[in-house]
Amino acid sequence: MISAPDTAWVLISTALVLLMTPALAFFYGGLVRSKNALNTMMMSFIAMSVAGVLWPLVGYSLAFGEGNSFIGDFSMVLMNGVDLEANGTIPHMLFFAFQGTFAIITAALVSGAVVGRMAFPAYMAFIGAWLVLVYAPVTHWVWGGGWVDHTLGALDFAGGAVVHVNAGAAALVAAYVLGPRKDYGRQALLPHNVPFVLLGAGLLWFGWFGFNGGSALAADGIAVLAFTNTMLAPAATLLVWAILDLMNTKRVTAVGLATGVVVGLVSITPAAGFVSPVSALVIGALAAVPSYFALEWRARTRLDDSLDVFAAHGLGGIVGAILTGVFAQTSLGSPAAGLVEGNPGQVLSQALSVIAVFAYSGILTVGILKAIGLVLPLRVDDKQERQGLDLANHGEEAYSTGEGALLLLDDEAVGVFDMDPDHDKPSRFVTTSEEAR
Amino acid sequence: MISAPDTAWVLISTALVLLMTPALAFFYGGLVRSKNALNTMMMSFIAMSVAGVLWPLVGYSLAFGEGNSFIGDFSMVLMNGVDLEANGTIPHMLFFAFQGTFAIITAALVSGAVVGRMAFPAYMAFIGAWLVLVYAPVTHWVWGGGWVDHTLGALDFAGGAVVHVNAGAAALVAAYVLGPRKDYGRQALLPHNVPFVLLGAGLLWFGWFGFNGGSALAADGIAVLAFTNTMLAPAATLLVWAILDLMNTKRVTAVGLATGVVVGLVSITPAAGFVSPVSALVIGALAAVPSYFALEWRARTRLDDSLDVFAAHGLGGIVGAILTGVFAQTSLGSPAAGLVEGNPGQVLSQALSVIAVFAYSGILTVGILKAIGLVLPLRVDDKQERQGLDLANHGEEAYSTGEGALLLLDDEAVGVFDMDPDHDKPSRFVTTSEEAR
Amino acid sequence: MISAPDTAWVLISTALVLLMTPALAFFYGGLVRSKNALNTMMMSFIAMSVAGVLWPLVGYSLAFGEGNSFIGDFSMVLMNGVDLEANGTIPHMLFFAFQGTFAIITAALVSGAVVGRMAFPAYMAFIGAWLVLVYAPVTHWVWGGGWVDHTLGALDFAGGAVVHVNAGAAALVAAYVLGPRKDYGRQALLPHNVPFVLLGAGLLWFGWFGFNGGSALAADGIAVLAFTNTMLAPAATLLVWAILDLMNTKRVTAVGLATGVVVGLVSITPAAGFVSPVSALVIGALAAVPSYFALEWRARTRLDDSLDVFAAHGLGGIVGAILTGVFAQTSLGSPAAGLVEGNPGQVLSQALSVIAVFAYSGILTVGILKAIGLVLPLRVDDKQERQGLDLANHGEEAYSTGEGALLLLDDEAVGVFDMDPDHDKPSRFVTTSEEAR
Amino acid sequence: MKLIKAVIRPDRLNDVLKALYRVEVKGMTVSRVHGHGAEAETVETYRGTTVKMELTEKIMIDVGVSEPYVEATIDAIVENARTGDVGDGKIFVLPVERVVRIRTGEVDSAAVTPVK
Amino acid sequence: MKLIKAVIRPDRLNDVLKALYRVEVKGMTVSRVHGHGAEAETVETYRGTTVKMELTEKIMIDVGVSEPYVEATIDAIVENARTGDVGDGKIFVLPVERVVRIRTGEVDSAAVTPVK
Amino acid sequence: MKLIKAVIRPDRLNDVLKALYRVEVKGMTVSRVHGHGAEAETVETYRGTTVKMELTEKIMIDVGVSEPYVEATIDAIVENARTGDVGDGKIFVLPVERVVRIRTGEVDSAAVTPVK
Ligand SMILES: Nc1ncnc2c1ncn2[C@@H]1O[C@H](COP(=O)(O)OP(=O)(O)O)[C@@H](O)[C@H]1O
Ligand SMILES: Nc1ncnc2c1ncn2[C@@H]1O[C@H](COP(=O)(O)OP(=O)(O)O)[C@@H](O)[C@H]1O
Ligand SMILES: Nc1ncnc2c1ncn2[C@@H]1O[C@H](COP(=O)(O)OP(=O)(O)O)[C@@H](O)[C@H]1O
Repeated sequence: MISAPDTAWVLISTALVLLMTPALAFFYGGLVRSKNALNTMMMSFIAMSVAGVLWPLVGYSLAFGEGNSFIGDFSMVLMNGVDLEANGTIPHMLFFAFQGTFAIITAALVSGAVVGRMAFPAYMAFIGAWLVLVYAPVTHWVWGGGWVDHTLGALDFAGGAVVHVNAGAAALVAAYVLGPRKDYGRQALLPHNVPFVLLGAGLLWFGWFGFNGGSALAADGIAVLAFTNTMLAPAATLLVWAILDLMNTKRVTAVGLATGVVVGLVSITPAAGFVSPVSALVIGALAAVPSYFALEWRARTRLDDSLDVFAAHGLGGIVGAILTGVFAQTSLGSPAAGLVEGNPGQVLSQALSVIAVFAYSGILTVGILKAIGLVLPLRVDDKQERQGLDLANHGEEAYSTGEGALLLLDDEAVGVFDMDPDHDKPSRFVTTSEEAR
Repeated sequence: MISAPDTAWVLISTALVLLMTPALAFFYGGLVRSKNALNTMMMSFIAMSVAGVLWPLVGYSLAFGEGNSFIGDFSMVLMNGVDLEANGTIPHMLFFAFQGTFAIITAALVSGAVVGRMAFPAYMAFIGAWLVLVYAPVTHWVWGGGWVDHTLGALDFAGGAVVHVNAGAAALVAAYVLGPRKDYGRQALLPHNVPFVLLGAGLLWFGWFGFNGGSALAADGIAVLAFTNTMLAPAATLLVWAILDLMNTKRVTAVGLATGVVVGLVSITPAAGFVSPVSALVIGALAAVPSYFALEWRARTRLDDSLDVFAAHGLGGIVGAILTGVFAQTSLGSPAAGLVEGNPGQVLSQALSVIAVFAYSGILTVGILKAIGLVLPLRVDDKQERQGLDLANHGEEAYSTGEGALLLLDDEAVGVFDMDPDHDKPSRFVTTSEEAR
Repeated sequence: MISAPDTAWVLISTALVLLMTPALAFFYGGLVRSKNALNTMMMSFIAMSVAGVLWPLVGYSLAFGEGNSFIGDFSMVLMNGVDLEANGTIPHMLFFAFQGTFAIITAALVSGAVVGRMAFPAYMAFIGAWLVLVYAPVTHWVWGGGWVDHTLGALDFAGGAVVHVNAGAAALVAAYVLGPRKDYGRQALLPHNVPFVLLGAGLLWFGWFGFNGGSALAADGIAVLAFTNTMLAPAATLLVWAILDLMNTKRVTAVGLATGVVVGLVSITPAAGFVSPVSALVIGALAAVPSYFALEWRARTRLDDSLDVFAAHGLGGIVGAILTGVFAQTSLGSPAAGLVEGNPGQVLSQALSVIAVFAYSGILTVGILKAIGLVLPLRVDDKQERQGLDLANHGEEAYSTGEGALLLLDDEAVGVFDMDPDHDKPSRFVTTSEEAR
Repeated sequence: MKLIKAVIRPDRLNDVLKALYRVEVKGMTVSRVHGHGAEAETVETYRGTTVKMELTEKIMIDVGVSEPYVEATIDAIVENARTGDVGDGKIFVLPVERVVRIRTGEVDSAAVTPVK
Repeated sequence: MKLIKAVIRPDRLNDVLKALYRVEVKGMTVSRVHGHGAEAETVETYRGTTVKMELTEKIMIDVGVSEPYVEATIDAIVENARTGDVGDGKIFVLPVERVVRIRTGEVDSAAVTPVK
Repeated sequence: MKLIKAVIRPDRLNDVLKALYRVEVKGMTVSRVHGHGAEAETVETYRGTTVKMELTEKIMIDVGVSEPYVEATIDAIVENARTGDVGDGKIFVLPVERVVRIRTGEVDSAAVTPVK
């Protein structure tokens, strides 16, 4: 039976999760140079279109269609049967929409690994294929009645494995397949706009309340628990992060803090509705450590996972997934007990689910990228890379002063709607030699 | 009887719609030159004040007072009788607030046509008058028990005609009445901050879930349907827009994408709760085409609807209104059947409602502007226009470095609260000749 | 008994209030010079960590533990007993989370008085201590069953005294204890990014619907009343502010408008659920005046409350608290009648509560700062202040172009993960003389 | 060889660029600067703080030209940058001892003659 | 005629402006630049990336003055831009062959004398 | 004394800085400018508006050096700023009459010799 309050809560949660994609655009966009700012943001925004269209077309059906243990089916293609009837206590269509926003953000997350060099058409093709071939089946494994849930019994409250490990693995191999930016390791990648990074982090946190809280699919105690944990875990991550920063550079950095927010949110995602708030504080605090050092270390390698999707989302997701196996409490409503309730086996299940998702996502991502590479150039050429992808891929500048910009107009188009005839006409800049006299 | 879940959903929806006005400020503000950035943003923000005060004073009463077929009455002036009693399943006061946020954003939408030249006091007067004389009656026609609803039977779920066609028509004629900017057609109008445009688009989308989803006035299936359609239609618009962009300039532009989001959202607004999600995809996809080409074409005319309010909101609203007549399904709860259910007459009703709103809004807008022009200068002078309206109208710069800024202090005011007397006093920069020696 | 709709509404309200802290970061961050932008924003963000961790540890227990009239106890330390059982109509844990977001924002508010000079470690220590020693007891007085509520009978719907007077008093004395910035009164403090200020104001308003509306702790008529008042009061403040601006400088300023939004919101906070919408308009309109002139006057003194926390929050809160005593109506559900209902005594109660909070907060703040000053330097040194706190405290620039940034790498760390060995290695910039040949 | 430094109004830049193009001066370097002169100052207000803004936005153009182009360049700039109001800007002509084109190493006149 | 180019600290600009005003030098052009010199470098860290920032913010002032004003201008700048710490900046005096006031076409000394 | 003004590509700046360091030229002033030359123009589109962007981002370096360093400075810049594509930039060598170090008042060569 449909419950109106549950519907209200999942409605707003869905809106919150959708907001996370623009938020991610700012988190990522602020971290790059200004010559790549729009391209980076567009990689998130376009996911709202590509994934937004593929989800009703086929993605949802592959993820949540009955199918088998490994993948759904085509029974709900084009939203066939996705109507306003109850699915649990909310309309089926709302469940579809809520899940759709997860698909969008997951695809967008991967982009952080390939900024500054990937050609936009190839990127669009990539996220489309990835959504169908990787995201949909992995979702089916975990939430669609697949083997990770039923056979393995692994827990994933709001997408530690489905979203973050999955995207982290794809990011890692995508960075490897594409290769580093040409000036990687020689020219530092300084964030062109740290306030945008903070804005993105702030809005991500806000949206994440829908992500985790909404995953209860009801306005009940589980939602409250997930919500509260989503508030506390990042607070703890931040504090640890700040201390590590102080020990490492004697200063608490803003970019570090923004990163810490995301790491904390990622780490609590798989656990949110299964663990106590005190456990959430512990999970958040512990998650800071591996990600912090992975970030330090990655920058010294040749692996140009430019915005550290693996270190933040991949590692954060892995740590969160494992710790879910440690701290999950059936007394709080978790379907399986964790180590603290005397079930060490759960930790193993969690680890296996992470490995499976990681391996599948990594291998498929290589395959998809190689296949697209046969048809479309994966990277822009060196000159375009130097010039910046905003100009090369989009023909725009993020911050234009308009100086030295000469209007190009088709002369014939002028004047059709010319309502003020005595005003001098827009002039085409003429460079022919007779004119030059 | 009041329903708590419906109340919860409409409460948050109201907050979401209110957020759309700051969002619009960023969408518009990013599109202009930096010398006009604040002025453009202020045109949206001030609507929250002018419309926010006029709505309880008189606007709501004129829109929703019983009155006649054409306009409400003064029975609810100063919120007389607007209390916490049920209006449908929510408190009357909540309905009032929800509708108030629509009034605010509609007034703000018009500003995109007059940026870079309109004097701020005249603008404030304009939106005040427009709210009372245009927005309130048109709302009455459609949602207040007026003739468009009762006699014509036209459908408008969340404001295709009331909000977007209305604002689009006003924008078109306002641009005409004011005339183009002095450098229009000679100096290109490049967006000074495209990330702000994307931020605005992202927040608008987020807020629009309240706009359309909240228009169900309940946390029910209609809300879910409207919500889902609000997610899918712009996704489809974006995809078509990206393809048109690729065909036209070989590159997907960020400003184009942001515009596409808005066009998609506008187009689904009148249909949101009446059509199926698949229809929403179709409506979104179709709506991209006319707006895309109208934008191309407008820039070649002398019509300085600077931020293309007509092309985006006017045309998007018209297309959406007509297609509502095509795709509306009584089986989904629409009060009238559309063409797909065998009722071609609905398309006509829709077209007539559009024409009526367009004509009324256009004519009244001319009248209001001419009348204000008798009392206040509508435009700033040429020098101020060159200098930028931020300085001219507001005495501020959007991005100030503080270099060369000399403090002006009234000497007598200094020291009253002088708590640190041995510190050297703030000094007034003195330019008199004795001092100069 | 737990009500699902009430839970849904307080959940989303909690998220909205949490968003106010990033919003404040932008409001404050835009107002400072770019060299202090990150530091200013970090002062808000770090509150989400410090207060976010201290609240479950001890803050909540001190505020809401039974204790005595003056302070709570340690019964709920580490969230002991804060579970999913009902507290009113929502789970206790949700009440805890909702209140936690108030603690965070209140601590962050104070930072506006000390920007551009306070050392970050001292700041972190300060807000931690302040939260425990000032915020928690004051909250206990007013909402935790303490003497302001029970003995004095003062009304404070959503935190006029607890949040705004409290923060305003702390800000005032903190500015005094720290002393002005070195260039105060000589170099004007121009906002480096006014659009950020407007963004902050817009998001604050949005979040404030959760702050005031959520304080009803239910999706009921009181929530609707509080919500509507939160929409109307700032609209009135803005209008009065715009008129004052026009009279004073002949121009409506954007920074003024953003400030007016905040003042209006502050002023309605203590009254939101107790007064009629028309009273809200009056309260909003009246509140503009003292804050407007206090801002004018403060800039002429030696009191470097840099971002005018006292003038905006302190005064706004005082005016709001007093006017609550004037306009509160038992007919609308207020527990006590105001002057308009013939109870002049309520105005006195309100005034006393303001004085008590102000005095306690002011005195304790001095003590805390002096104590911290014994251990840590409160201010950065003059050179760092000149250089800007972003570099000095955080080692970052808000807007970096990357020019002249030479990578520093530990040679030994390179190559561990070297996956592309023929690509030239990241080179360490070498400045030793043998290398230079 | 001379280096012609011109300070002009931002909104005159496009016209100046076109005019220079017509006199075959096709290489130049442009920067955003702030000018201080006899122009009316603007007053700005931010909350209680009122400031007199002594600087106004200008564009500086640096053009390296060989002697025969000096007069044409100056004329082109003066004609197109002039509005007649105070604040139109100044032109400074500086002597240059050497010009090098980085790409080819060509010097002096050859260095400033545009490639076809 | 000389063009005096001074590189100074941003926070000294206002004082320099006032001092120049007092010696009746009222026209100048100001730009934001980055200086590299003997000043201590700052280290910045962004996630795992640590950089040494070799450039610090400076202001460049270009003042065209006729001979009698040269010394006064230099003195005014030196006195007001000096803090005594490394990084105070430099002044370069360049010869100028011609100055034109765009608004009037006046040249040389007349071009730099402010309108009353 | 000379003032060497070089216009280079932004992405060559770091290499040029390092090269100048090696030839012991350690003081300089850097600014962001826009160059106009023979480089291919870019076309940008914003909604219906299409523009040809005539200016590309460049960096200007101003280095004051005493005579013995002139050649080394020019060589260091040319070698490190060259990519071989159109748009590499130009170097202008201007005569300087006087250099003053603001901090100490030292003049000329002493003023540009870095402190140890
Ligand atoms: N002596 C000078 N040295 C350098 N630049 C100057 C000088 N005088 C004026 N300028 C520049 O020229 C601009 C216009 O000068 P101003 O005196 O205001 O007007 P006009 O040249 O029309 O008399 C100033 O803003 C400044 O950038
Ligand atoms: N040789 C030079 N050419 C051009 N600018 C210079 C030169 N040397 C120094 N500068 C400028 O002067 C500033 C201060 O110089 P620096 O050597 O750091 O300090 P100081 O002048 O106090 O010894 C530098 O940041 C740079 O902008
Ligand atoms: N005559 C000139 N005066 C000043 N700057 C110039 C001149 N010619 C070129 N430049 C600068 O040098 C840059 C490169 O010049 P360009 O002619 O495009 O390439 P190249 O020097 O490789 O032939 C231009 O972008 C501009 O900044």
